[in-house]
Amino acid sequence: MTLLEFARGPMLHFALLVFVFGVIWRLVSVALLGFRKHYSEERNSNDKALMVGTATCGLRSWPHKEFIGRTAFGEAVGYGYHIGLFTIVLLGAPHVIFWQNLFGFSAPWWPTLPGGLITVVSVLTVVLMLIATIRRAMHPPLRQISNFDDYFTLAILYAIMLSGLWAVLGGPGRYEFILAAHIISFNLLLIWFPFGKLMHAFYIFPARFVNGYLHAKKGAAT
Amino acid sequence: MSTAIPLKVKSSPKGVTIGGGVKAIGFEILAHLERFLENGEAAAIDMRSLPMAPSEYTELMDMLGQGELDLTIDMGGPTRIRETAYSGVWWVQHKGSDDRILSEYIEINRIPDFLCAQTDQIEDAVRELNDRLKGAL
Amino acid sequence: MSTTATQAFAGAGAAEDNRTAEQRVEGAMSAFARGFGATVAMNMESCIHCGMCADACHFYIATEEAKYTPIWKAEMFKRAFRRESGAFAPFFKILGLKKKVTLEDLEEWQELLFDSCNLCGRCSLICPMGLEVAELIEIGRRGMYEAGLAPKELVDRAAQQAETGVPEAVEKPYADLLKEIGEKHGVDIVLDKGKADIMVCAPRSDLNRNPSSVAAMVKVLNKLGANYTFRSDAIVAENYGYYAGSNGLQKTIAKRVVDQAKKVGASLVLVPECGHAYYSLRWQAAELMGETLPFKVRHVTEYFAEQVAAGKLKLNKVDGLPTAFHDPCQLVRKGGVMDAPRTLMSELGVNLKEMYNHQGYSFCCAGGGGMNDIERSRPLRLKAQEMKLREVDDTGAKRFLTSCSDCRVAFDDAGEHFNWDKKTESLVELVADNIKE
Amino acid sequence: MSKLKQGKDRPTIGQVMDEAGVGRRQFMKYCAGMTALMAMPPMATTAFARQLRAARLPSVIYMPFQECTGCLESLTRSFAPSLENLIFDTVSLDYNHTLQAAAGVAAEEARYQAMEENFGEYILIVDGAISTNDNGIHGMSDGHTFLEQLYEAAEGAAAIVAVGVCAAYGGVAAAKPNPTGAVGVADLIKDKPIINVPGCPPIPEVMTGTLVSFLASGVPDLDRHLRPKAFFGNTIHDRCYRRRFYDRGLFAKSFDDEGARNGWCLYELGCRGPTTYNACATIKWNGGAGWPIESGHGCIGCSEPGFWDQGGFYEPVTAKLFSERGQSVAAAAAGVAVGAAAGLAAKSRKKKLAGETE
Repeated sequence: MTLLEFARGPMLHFALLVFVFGVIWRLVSVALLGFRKHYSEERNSNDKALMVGTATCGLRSWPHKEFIGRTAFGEAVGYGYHIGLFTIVLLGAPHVIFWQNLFGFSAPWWPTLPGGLITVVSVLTVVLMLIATIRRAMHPPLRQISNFDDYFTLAILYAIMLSGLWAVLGGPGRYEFILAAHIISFNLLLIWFPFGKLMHAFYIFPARFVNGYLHAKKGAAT
Repeated sequence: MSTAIPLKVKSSPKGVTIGGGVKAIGFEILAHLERFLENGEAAAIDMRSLPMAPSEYTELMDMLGQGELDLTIDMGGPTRIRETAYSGVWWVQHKGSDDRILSEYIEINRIPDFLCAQTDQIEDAVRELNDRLKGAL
Repeated sequence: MSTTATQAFAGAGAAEDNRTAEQRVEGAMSAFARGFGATVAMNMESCIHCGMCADACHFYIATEEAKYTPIWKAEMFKRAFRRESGAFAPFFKILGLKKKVTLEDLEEWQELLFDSCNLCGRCSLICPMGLEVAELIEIGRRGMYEAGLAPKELVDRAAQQAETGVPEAVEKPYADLLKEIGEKHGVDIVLDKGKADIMVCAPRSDLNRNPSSVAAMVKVLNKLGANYTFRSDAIVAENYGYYAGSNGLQKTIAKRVVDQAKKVGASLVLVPECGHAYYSLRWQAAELMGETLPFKVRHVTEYFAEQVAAGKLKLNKVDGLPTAFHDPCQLVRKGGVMDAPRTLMSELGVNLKEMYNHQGYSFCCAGGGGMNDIERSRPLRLKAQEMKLREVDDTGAKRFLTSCSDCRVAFDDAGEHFNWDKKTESLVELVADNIKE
Repeated sequence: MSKLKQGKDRPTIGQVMDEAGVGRRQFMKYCAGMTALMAMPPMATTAFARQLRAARLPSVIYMPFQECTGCLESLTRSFAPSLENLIFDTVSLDYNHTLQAAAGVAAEEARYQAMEENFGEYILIVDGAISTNDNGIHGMSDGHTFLEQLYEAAEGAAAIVAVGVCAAYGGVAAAKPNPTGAVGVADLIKDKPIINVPGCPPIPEVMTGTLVSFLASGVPDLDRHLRPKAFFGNTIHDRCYRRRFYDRGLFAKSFDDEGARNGWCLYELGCRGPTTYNACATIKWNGGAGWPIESGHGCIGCSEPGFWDQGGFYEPVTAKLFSERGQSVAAAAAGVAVGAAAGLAAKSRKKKLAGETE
């Protein structure tokens, strides 16, 4: 069994299982802690609060005008490489094939971007990630609150991006090893996912929704 | 350049040249020619390894033009040796009996190696001529 | 972290505390534990350490010091959560991934949780992950209180208020003070009426420092012919239990107001011009009691705005002086009283010049959350207040209004320090002075 | 095949060529073809020709084991009467049970005799995998197991050329569950220079080219799978004429859609080009007439070890290599269970911790 076979065979399978198991574990254990019952006289009705809660899920992605002056750079870099990552993963041709094969469906309608463009986007994404990493290490509040989880997750992302670019740009070394490295680092991401900050991908909307909902009940600013 | 099955490409990539342009090969030939003049070092460029589009192949041939000599030797399939318009630059094409190109290259040399008699052959010739003449006396 | 300040304080607070370090940490953990609901858990699990909450906090903006990053203030509570209640709590504990919270840690965090946080809630608005950062800090404070590490001023006032209803010893009971204010301002104040629709409280800091604003409120109530009464057992609107971080004391203090309201059969409790009194009574009292309250809770500006809307209160137009309005955080951003002050001001025809950061996003007066009472936090307060005063000046306003007694204490203090050209006036006084006959 | 003296004083290839009336320039012409084939610089032809002429005519023992004769078919199918054919016509192919007239005991005797006479000199060409389970009982001929025959023949071999992916890495015979325990030569023989020429079958010119280059300059430099880098140095993907469609993300989705007709990349249809090292894209097959991808079918990676067990040939090279039999549902259920346990445990801890200091 070559490294590539191992990477896309048993390891990928194990990684997916750990991912499913870990994510559900963490989501369920939080939900079971129970939501407190509220007794105060509500200012807005439950429906309005639900509506505001859902709106917050989207609106909180864009900074309020009072904050944008200070957070514009940080958010631009952050959203920049998130958009980059989503473009690569959802519109890069090899990935499109991988998802279809992994989940066992064929989707001829799934649009893809030309390989060259995806490479450009990847390089840009790596540059933005570098800026974000340097900022995390230099900007005082960020340095104060950053821990192992932040840097380890970034390290895994770098491994994926660089091995991906290496495979596409045909760097030195045998293709199957580079491809194996790419898939192994993706497997690492899947395994680390439930135990680190990557869970924010699942928590972002419920957390924003609850915040928006509770604030709306009080008519407070969201 | 082995002629592959012609490929009907609908979206032919305009301006996307597969390999180096004809000019690049021209400059390489020039460099070899200059070096040959300086230290007599012969060189050759294997046409087979240059990923060239069919149009570039003919373009190169036109650029090199035709010299005085144009030999065709039948030796287990045709071998054609053409002197180009630039003396010292020869175009050699070996074909097998099934008209398949065995090898094709541009050689920068006084005379292509292929045509030269080999040293050990000359040594045999010396012995044989010597015996022949001695025998005649 | 200026350790000198904390030692001075930890010692004082802990002097009478004869519990061992473990017991005090145990106390903190039990307070934290009460906060371990799903909402808080979801917050704890989704923080991505992006550091943006620092950009909303006026103390970080003014000082650029990393320790004032809001989520860092809740770090102790977060660590406790990871070990006790997170999805992988056993692993964190066994593998020691998160250190156990120690007394030294808590002492170090006192300065962050009390001396440099107004609980103003601005950080909760900027968090891209929708964390309720202010509430995490509030729970952080509860842990500190149970560990006997809340600042002495707040703890003593809270205990005093829980026992006597008044946060500090007064030579003249507030009931008499109230009567005096009535006579002095020519307003008859209804006190201790048996039954009434509305029970009114008064902010103790206004009773002592700005009696005119209390008189103004009564004047308007009398004009409206409202069936109201003060209750001498529940005159004070503030709730020092909220500041000190003690659920128990906060509940006892709030219970005093609730009992009196039930006693007089009030259908409405009117909170005077005080920010946190409104927030703790309107949004936390029922939670602490564990039952829905039999009466509504309205801030005085809310009630008057309702009367204006109902046409019962007619006001004259004031002069065209450009005016700026400071939105008290606990009242507007956190309390949700977004429009009432502006309805009143537009009825008064005030030439309102909005600050860049106004209404739900306004910067805090830096006095709230009990910081007014903590003397050693003054230098930090002033740094943040300088920004606020400059922002008010930028509007070119000549008159400066607000509707919270603690804010006025803060602005008066800062105004005097920077000898500011403006005086902070009460919105209710402006209303009272311009009632149309 | 002209009868030549056996044993030590075997003629050099030069003598053989002269005797066969092959002109010096004709010999040079074929060497030019050979250097081009192996991507050597054209000026190296003269030196290559000189070395080749001086090489002693090899005695070749061709041992067929678990094989399908596909490689031999490909070897003898070499199209133009090229240099390799000449060498093969004149080379003393001392044993090949398919080609030789003799059979049975006589054939074996001829082989033993050849091995004795050229002990340490002959080239052993192995075709087909060697069964090792139950010490090789699954593959026998003439009463001896392939295992024994291999060891015996390998002893006196100057070098061993494993022709075809079976001889090199076990091939189809070694596919799961590999009942006969089929392995490649290199797994058994450790003390002899081995050159693997994998492929199913290998390209004729690659096989003969490897032999000739071995004659001229000994064991060529090999990659980590012991394959000559001259032919197995690049992936098909790197040399494929459809690469520019891959780079622009234009893929054929089925063998009969617009993409396929346009000659777009066959990545989505399971082409193993990216992970397969071979010379098909340059030398091509059937005398340069074409090769799998040019005919519209993806490369199946036949020169790579274990290519037979690397998933469906029509699934992309990054496809998953595991079959999902409900494990993910089980994992999800386990997640719910453990999550619930963790949640309830946290809740009880909360009650214990919170105690009554309400």
